[in-house]
Amino acid sequence: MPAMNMLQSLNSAMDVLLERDGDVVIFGEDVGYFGGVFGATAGLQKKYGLDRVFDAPINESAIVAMAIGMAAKGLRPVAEIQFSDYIFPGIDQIVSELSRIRYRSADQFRTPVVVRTPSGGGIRGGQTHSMSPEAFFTHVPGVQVVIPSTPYDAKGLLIAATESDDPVIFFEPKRIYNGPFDGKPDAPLKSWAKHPKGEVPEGHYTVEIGKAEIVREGQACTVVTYGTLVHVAEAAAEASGIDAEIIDLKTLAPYDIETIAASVHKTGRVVVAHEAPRTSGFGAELAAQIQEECFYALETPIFRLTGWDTPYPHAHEWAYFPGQERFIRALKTVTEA
Amino acid sequence: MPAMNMLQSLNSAMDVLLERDGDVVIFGEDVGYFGGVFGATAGLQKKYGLDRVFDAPINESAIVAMAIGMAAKGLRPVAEIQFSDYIFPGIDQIVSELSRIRYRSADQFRTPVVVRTPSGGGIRGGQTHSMSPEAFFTHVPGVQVVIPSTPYDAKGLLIAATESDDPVIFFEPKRIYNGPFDGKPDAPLKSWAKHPKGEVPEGHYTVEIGKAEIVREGQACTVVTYGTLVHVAEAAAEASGIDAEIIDLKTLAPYDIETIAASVHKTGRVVVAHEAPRTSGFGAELAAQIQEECFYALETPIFRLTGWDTPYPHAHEWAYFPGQERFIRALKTVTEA
Amino acid sequence: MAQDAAGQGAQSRFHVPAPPARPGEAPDFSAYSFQKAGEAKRPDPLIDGARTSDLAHGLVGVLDHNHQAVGEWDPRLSPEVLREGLSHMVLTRIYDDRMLKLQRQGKMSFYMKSAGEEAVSVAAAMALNKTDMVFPSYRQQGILIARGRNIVDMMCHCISNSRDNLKGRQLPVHYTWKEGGFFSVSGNLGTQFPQAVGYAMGCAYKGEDSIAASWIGDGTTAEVDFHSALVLASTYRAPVILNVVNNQWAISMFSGISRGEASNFAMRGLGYGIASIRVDANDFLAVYAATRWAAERARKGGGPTFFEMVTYRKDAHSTSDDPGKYRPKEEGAQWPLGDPIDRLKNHLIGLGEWDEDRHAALEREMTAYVTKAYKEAESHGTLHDGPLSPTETIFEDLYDKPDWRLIRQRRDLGV
Amino acid sequence: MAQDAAGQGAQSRFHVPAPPARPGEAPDFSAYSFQKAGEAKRPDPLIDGARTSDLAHGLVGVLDHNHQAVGEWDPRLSPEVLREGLSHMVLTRIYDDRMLKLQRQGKMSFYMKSAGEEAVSVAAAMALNKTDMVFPSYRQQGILIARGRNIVDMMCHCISNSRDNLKGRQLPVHYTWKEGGFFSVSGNLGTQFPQAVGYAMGCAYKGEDSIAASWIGDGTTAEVDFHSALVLASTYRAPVILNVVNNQWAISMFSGISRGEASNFAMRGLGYGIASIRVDANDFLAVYAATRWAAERARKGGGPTFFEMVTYRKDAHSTSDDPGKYRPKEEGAQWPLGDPIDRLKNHLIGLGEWDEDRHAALEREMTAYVTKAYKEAESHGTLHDGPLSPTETIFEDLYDKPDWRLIRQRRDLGV
Ligand SMILES: Cc1ncc(C[n+]2csc(CCOP(=O)(O)OP(=O)(O)O)c2C)c(N)n1
Ligand SMILES: Cc1ncc(C[n+]2csc(CCOP(=O)(O)OP(=O)(O)O)c2C)c(N)n1
Ligand SMILES: [Mg+2]
Ligand SMILES: [Mg+2]
Repeated sequence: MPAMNMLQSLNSAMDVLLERDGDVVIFGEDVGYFGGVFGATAGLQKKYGLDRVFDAPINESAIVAMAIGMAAKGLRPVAEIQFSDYIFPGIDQIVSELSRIRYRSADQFRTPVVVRTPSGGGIRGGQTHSMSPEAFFTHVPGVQVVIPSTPYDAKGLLIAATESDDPVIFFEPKRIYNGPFDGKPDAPLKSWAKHPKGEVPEGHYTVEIGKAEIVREGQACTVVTYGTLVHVAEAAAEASGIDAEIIDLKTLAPYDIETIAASVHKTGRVVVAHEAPRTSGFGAELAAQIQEECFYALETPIFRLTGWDTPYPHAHEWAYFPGQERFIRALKTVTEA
Repeated sequence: MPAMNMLQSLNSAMDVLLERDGDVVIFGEDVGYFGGVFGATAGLQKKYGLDRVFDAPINESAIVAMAIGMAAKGLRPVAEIQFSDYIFPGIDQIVSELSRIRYRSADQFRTPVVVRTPSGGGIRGGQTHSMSPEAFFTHVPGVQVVIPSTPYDAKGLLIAATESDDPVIFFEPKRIYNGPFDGKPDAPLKSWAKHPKGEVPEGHYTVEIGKAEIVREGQACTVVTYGTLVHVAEAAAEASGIDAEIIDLKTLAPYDIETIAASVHKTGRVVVAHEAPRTSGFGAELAAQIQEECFYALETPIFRLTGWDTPYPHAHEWAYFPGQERFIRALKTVTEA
Repeated sequence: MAQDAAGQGAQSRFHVPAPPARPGEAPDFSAYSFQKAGEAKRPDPLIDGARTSDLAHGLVGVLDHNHQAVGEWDPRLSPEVLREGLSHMVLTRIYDDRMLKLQRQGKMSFYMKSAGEEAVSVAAAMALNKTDMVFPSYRQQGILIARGRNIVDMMCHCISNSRDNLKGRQLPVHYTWKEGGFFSVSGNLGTQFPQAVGYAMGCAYKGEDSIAASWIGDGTTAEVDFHSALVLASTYRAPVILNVVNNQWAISMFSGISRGEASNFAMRGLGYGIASIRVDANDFLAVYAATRWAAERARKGGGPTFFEMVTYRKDAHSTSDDPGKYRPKEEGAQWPLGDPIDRLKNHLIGLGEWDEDRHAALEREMTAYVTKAYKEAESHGTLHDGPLSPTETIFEDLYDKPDWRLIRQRRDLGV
Repeated sequence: MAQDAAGQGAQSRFHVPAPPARPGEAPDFSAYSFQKAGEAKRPDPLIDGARTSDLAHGLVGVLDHNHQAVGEWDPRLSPEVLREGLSHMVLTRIYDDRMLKLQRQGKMSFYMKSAGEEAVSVAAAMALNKTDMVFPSYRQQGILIARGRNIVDMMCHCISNSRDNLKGRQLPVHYTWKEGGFFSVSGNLGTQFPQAVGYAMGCAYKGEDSIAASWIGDGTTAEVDFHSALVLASTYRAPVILNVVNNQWAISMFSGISRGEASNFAMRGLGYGIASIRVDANDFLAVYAATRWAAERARKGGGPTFFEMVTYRKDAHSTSDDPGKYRPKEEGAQWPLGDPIDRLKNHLIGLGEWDEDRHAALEREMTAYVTKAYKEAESHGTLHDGPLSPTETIFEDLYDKPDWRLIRQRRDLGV
């Protein structure tokens, strides 16, 4: 199988989708001729034409609304929001419309829209190119929320998302587009080529929405995380020698409570981790549900390792990002308590 | 002291603010001549003039942006969003701008804006007049989030919010505008006149932002809630005879962890309650923080009593609203476990 | 307007617009100027949008003050079609009146009438093909009637009973009827406007010749989605008809709060290079002809049309407000463009194709029809006394299959 | 445009606009038509906004093809003022070039030049009062230079060092300078446009005669905030100047993606009844004169002015893109409206107030000035090697006093 980075695997997913289904259309700011500011759609307009892959005006609300209308007509739009920081002008069309049309029409209309958007920090993007707004969308009944952490999952999940009859907000951890990240900013960039999940089939396959994966088995504690931090967690476990079991959620809504609970019943110690601000971040939902589900198995408080309750700073981004050091401290805290 | 319902006390707060400070301006859809669809601003335009209290175009984003610009110039805008369901077109101006201008300008510019908006269900408003979107805003660093549960607090908190140099999203539980609600839809409407906090001073006073209040002392368990459900909790405690300690948060960001922790350390049993959908609702944050703070004091899992993960239904709104019955079941669950 | 500001002392001052008349004052329409019926030219439907300035600043009207059809826009409809339109409008008004009464009796939670605006929806629905998808606001119930939806079904929705096709999930008048090409009405203003453009783009993408049409109010033109819709329609030359129903009021706010310094709403479309036309929307023939023109333009690849449908909201905004609190009571009666039903009725009478007796008979017939329909609707329950759709339906239709959260929550509720 | 669609077979089809030329093709400006310099009339600044249609469809220009100042809009500036403007523009360009080089050397994370657009910001800044608040995008650094901000401070921000007045919180070029009436630049496109209107309303509310001005790009006109700003400005007749800097490109998207079927952007303002004017923005004198006109209009209570500032983005969008990937390399050089610095320089030479030697000397002087300034800036640290503002500052300036969450989080971080 060919090695792909996450941008290539996303590109391959869209290639497969465009190839197989004439109802799939892809649009967003700069996604057409240019192929997107990160290159996720590179070459697709040339291959499939101006009416399948095209530029959209800079109006995230219009982009989502256009996708809703097209989906109601039977198309399968995959819309890109250039940075997830810029999804907020379009959030009303997601919260009030996309998530509810099937429900409020009693299943007369469905809007199978995928909104792809790069999220997370670690690229010196400052406060307007670094947000992780996933928690907002997990509070919206009617949408699914997906965040892959490897090229293989990114392709399989994007195909599954596009083939799903229900809307998906698809976050792409841009820090790991080009290689996994161990949470040490100064370490040399790793490549996906050496990662087992950097091997990606050319053709069609899906990864199930709603299923988490145990990416590292362990006995000492359970780490529940997603996206970039999956790799930081793995590196932290290796570096610290702490025998952590690491769960890559992949889907946040609906999240895979079974896999989480089974692990926590085994370890009794939990770290939930994300880059987004702490207060009302998705870690809160995980901690709340885990303590309810596994109360009598818990030996120490569930530890929330998160970004701070501030905007994402530019110069001090590494003081904000939950890097390897903070991760190791978190693992120690829950295992040594 | 005169008896006021919550609309009258909010109106009185704005009257006091307009009277004392020429920089206070009030605007929103239908708030001017008409006095607002709920009457919160009734009579204020007549008393203070067209340039102090006025109608705004139907564009929630423009309303927030206008408030930001005016606040940057030194005014103290109190903007109304007619229903909190309609705050989403304006949420980008709140998340990306209002919450960050002080931070990103390193305190060169401050934007002391108050956004007032009626929230919550129980008035047969259907899915677009019933939302409780407070959790979204608690995930936004830089804004304060306030929800009063009585006429007295509503006035004192609105004055404090307007006098604060930092932005406040001020949710008004519309179900209890005209009287407290015990969570039994068929019970006759109660009046604020008989409620101690229905007595409201005419003049200026403030209620501190960030301070919760124990509205009922108890030993059996701790209920942490806010807004309409404070009254449902009280009624449920009375009706069930369960000796619950009930905390009215009043401020969600920043929430009063000290008061909560002290109570939980005493009772060891907790119900957190809100009307908003369960997943990633503010109850998740509360449960996550409480289990961290009071882990060794907890005798049973923290119980989340919430709305369901669906839009707010119209005909079946009482099957969605966490009413007295469900509240009593929750109290039993945590106290009998 | 700038001048008087200058006159006010040549110094910038805080300005907030106010309507010409408030309760207790005499209605004042002096700010309005309407082109005479028959005067507006009817260009080729494939005209360059930028060249429609005269139509945006004028007023397309067909029925003159003598109720005669005049000018290039006369659609020359047969008496049968005219009588059909009249009967749809009469039914719409009687239906609305009846629903309002029932709401007052507590049979439903809420209601919104379209009194005075019946031509906007009925004429448009008749001018469009049944396969064209409409994205209405909450005030186009006339489309359902004109497209032949069973009013029993409409009532079952409004009283949220066991036969409500929306399972009691939506407020009354927030209809959905896919079979009839009627998209889900949202309670959030304006959101359907850009969605309609996306749908129309989908029609073009699939090479079909069906199109989409949407309606929003004058107040809603201020909303962000208004701009989104016009940008999309212009950029992608979408086969869509975008209607602004200017009924002069947005709950208590007069149209000047959203229109600002502009003299009308139709102008707004010109800035996007979209064909923009102002229409006398209390003139059934004008609405019909204009909609036909726009539909032909769209189907032939001419792209979008933007209409300001000029009308007047005769009654309250909804059952939640009293218009006497914010506008002169007599304003509706004195509205210069009259009433759409009266005008079409008088036109037909002028043609010798109708008379007062037949009209009275029509009203009696429709009243009986509505009364009978309501009896049937109520036999399926009411919001107040039930039966409603089963409680467990609140957990359905979110996803293909409910996930563990919904399954548990349904169990918690014990249904 | 409708016609050719019809020509295409009189059937609606999916349409996506594309630029006239892509890499490898010859630049094509045939779609552009520009009114000659000197031809546009200059009306009284208190003219009714609705009566500016000619100005919106035309082009206000002062410098003709011989670099002579012609027509009613000539601001008749003294040679001193012209030389000051020239020197600000030259400094802006040299500053940009230097910053770009430093970014390539890793001294800063990101940079955005304004090459070709210097007149837009410099002439406007000189035409406004220092007390007027500006709400710029990330491409109006010329305003800071024209208002005399110390370029050492600007550099300290760009390299995020210990003297960055924004404490390293913002990306480079996202300046804030309250003292100089320069509002915080947001990374979110368009949000400042309606904020500027609110600020201007605040000025009017307080009875001051200061005003506000804002700038967004052509691509940003599609954003929701564009509409919000124009609605507010029109409804409240705010003393504000709203500038659309049409530099023809939005990263890789040509202006047609946001302009759609409209022939220009200035037209968009007419639909709101706002005075709307298209300006040759590579003509320093035209930008100066137009801004002066609008400022007088605003101060005297005439309300808002909407400008399309027609220019061309000569270089990349930012340090993150390569324009050779999406547009012809030669497009910039062949841009019909030339270069703002060359044109003002040649005008001054024509007046006998400037010559090549003095110009070369000015460039040397500015280059030396920038080099020296950077040495000083670097002495306060760089993003890469520090020192930065203290780490604990990331927890400051959120609220009057940090709440328990921030206090604990700071402790957790150990700073
Ligand atoms: C986004 C949003 N904001 C506010 C409201 C509340 N609201 C409902 S109807 C209405 C007035 C609409 O007026 P207009 O657009 O003129 O339509 P009309 O009712 O006159 O047909 C308002 C403000 C809403 N439903 N949605
Ligand atoms: C809301 C939002 N959407 C998208 C972006 C990403 N983005 C940054 S600049 C840009 C292009 C802007 O083009 P234009 O408005 O023409 O301004 P110019 O850069 O040409 O001056 C885009 C899409 C953003 N910053 N904010
Ligand atoms: Mg209206
Ligand atoms: Mg541009």
